[in-house]
Amino acid sequence: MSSRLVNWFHFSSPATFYPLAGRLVPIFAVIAVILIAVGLYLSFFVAPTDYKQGEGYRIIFVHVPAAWMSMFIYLVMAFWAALGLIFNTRLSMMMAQALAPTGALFTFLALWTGAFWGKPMWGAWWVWDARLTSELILFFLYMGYIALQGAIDDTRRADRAGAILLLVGVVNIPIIYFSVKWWNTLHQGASVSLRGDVSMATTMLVTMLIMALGFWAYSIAVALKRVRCIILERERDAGWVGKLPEIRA
Amino acid sequence: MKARHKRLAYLAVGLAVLAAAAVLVFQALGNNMSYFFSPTEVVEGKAPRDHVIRIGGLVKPGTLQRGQELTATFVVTDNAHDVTVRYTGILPDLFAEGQGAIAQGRLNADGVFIADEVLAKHDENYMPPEVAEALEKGHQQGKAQMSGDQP
Amino acid sequence: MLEVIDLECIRGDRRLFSGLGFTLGPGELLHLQGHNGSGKTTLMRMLCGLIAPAAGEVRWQGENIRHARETFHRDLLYAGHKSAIKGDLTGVENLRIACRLAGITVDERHAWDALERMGLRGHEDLPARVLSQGQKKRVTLARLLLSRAPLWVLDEPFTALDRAAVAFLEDVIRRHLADGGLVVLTTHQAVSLTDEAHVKTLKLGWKREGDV
Amino acid sequence: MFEAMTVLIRRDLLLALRRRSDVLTTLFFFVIVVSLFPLGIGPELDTLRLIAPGVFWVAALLASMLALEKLFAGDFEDGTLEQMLLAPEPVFVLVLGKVLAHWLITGLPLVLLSPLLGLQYDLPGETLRVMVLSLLLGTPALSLIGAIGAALTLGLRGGGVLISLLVLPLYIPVLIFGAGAVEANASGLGAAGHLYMLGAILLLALVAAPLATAAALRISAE
Repeated sequence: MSSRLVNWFHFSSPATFYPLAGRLVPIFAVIAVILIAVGLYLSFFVAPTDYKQGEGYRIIFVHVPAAWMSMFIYLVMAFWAALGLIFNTRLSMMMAQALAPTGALFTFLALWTGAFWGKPMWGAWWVWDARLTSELILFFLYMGYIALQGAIDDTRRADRAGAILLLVGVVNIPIIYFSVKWWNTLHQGASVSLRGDVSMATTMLVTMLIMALGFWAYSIAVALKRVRCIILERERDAGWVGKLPEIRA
Repeated sequence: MKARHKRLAYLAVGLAVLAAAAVLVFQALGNNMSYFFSPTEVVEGKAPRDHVIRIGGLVKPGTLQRGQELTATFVVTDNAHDVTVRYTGILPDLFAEGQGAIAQGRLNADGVFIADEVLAKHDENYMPPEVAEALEKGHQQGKAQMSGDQP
Repeated sequence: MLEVIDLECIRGDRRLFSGLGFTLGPGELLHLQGHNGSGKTTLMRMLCGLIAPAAGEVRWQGENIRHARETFHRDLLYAGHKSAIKGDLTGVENLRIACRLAGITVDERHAWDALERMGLRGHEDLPARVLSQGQKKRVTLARLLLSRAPLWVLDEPFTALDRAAVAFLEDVIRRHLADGGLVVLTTHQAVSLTDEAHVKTLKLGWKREGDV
Repeated sequence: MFEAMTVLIRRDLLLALRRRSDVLTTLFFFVIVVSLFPLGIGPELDTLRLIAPGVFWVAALLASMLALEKLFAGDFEDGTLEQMLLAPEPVFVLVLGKVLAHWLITGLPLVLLSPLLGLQYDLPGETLRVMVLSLLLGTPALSLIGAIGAALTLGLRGGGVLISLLVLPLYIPVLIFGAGAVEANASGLGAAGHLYMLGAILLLALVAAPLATAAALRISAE
């Protein structure tokens, strides 16, 4: 992450960032494909059966990384938005915009896989539990951001209005989380376990981490690809765009 | 400089209001705000009688009795007090004696909890069966541990 | 003293102007010229701080208006295209509220007086929605009579006014300039005011802008 | 210091007085929504008592949102908003005035009317008191949070629908603690915790929401 940040600070001008992003996209795409392929292989064929949940638990190898990404991407978007508002950098606003669909996708994936897991494990497709409810609200927040961006024609206004919404949302997420937690919860407090020590077998943990890294690479590749499109669309009148080989061809 | 004083005044007022909000949150934390109760709280009569509540704890080993037509009776414990739960329906896969469970329903006049829904508590402990067996053996001495883990 | 340094404006995909600069001192009037869509209104809103410039800065009394917003706005009166008049309120109410919002308290008698001088005698107490376009404009411009702000930014102040009102308004502006005030205005009408000696002209949208 | 703010409050109240239909629309919306539920669910009092907290709070939430669209729209169209942004006062102070006036016009009447409607749901007196208190703390927070959405969508096509999409997820904590307070009282659990949380949310919104709204207004008016 840190090296990416440094790069983006350095290449904060769209004209220099565009070709750089172009070089990075295939690299991250290949990493994503390899990691996700390995991760899926591990999760379906290598990881041992859980002693309690049997085979059904394997969905967590998609579910948990997706849930991580859904929250993390929102934070990253809010970070870009704050950066854009403070330093008035166009590129960071574009990054926030480029990440939104991926974040929404992962949120949806987390909710969907969660439902499939919840039915056999908990005994219900959906419970109005803190995690689930706040994840659902997170999905609404993503949708709100995307809709607001779509409704505003002027890109500058769209960027800044979206940024404010993201920041308001990021303040609200902990509040939302704690409020739903108090309100109704499946997992609160007095849950008791006979075993307090070991948490997860190494193979399972490694598999999950590989999947998470794969999702990371996928998110970066897709976001960079999308930001390239956004740059082209917004800078279509700038001189350097006209000189690009793919535009001239 | 007047403008700066004014800005400082606004800042002070804002911070004071935020501090007041924090105080209120701490006040709120001192109150029970959820309908989730432990068996101890139920036995002590802290749970409302005529309201849907949730109770959670461990399913006491050896207490699960399956009656007719999917009716199951079991005891939920927090190792201090016990509450008997009656439930009619299909228990989830993860439901087992010695495991955490959460039941939603009402207390009847005899202090038996009539559940509308039973959910198995899952935790973040995933492991292959062999490891689990080994662990179970290690715990045969019956040193039950309580830990507030989050999924 | 109003200083504009190297101002650039981009609206949507279009660069309306760039490298624009001028200074305006006490007693001076800047006449903004340009065809429709050349960015006159945008420039005025930028001078007021309603629009952030893409590059460059606007300075009032030597300070960037972004940093000394409240002091600058105390010294500024802006009359834009929109009248800022509520149809459900009377002329007097509208005028008094507008002044209070701008930081001046005006008692009822002065408000009546100002409206009367703007030629609205007998209409002060009517809901503004029944007034004609020109009468509404007069209510808006009555603020000029009560304002203590040195810098006036007036976007098309003469439209919809009849000849007598135009002459009166020109007089008000002249007096403001004589008192050491500054005025930035646009107009499509030929008025004698803009031909006088102390008037600077800025043409937008012509081949080279920024030469005052 | 709060001169410009009080001017705005008084002006908005005066405008509401001259155009009462806007105020009444919101109020009637609330009354109708609350009264529709018994018709849809049936007159069984046990059920009605059970759903009352949720119904009242959801209705209050929708009514508050219905009124939001007009919060800044009038000032935006006639140019008053420009003058507000050019006032020699911090914009968030003016925003606070606007929101306060908006709550007095659309929120307070609804709070005052709620105990009367609560009788339809056979709520006991003590619960009615808690409901009024929860609405009194919660509806200003709704107005404050909603103002951000109203400012962001100012002048956009389909602004009304967009406001709901932006604002409703942010309303959820208020809904949870508001309805929770009433329900907790009805079930004998004690509403204090929920009311404290509502108070905390209101205070937080009081500080943060005007700042965000002011920033959003600047962007929308550009």
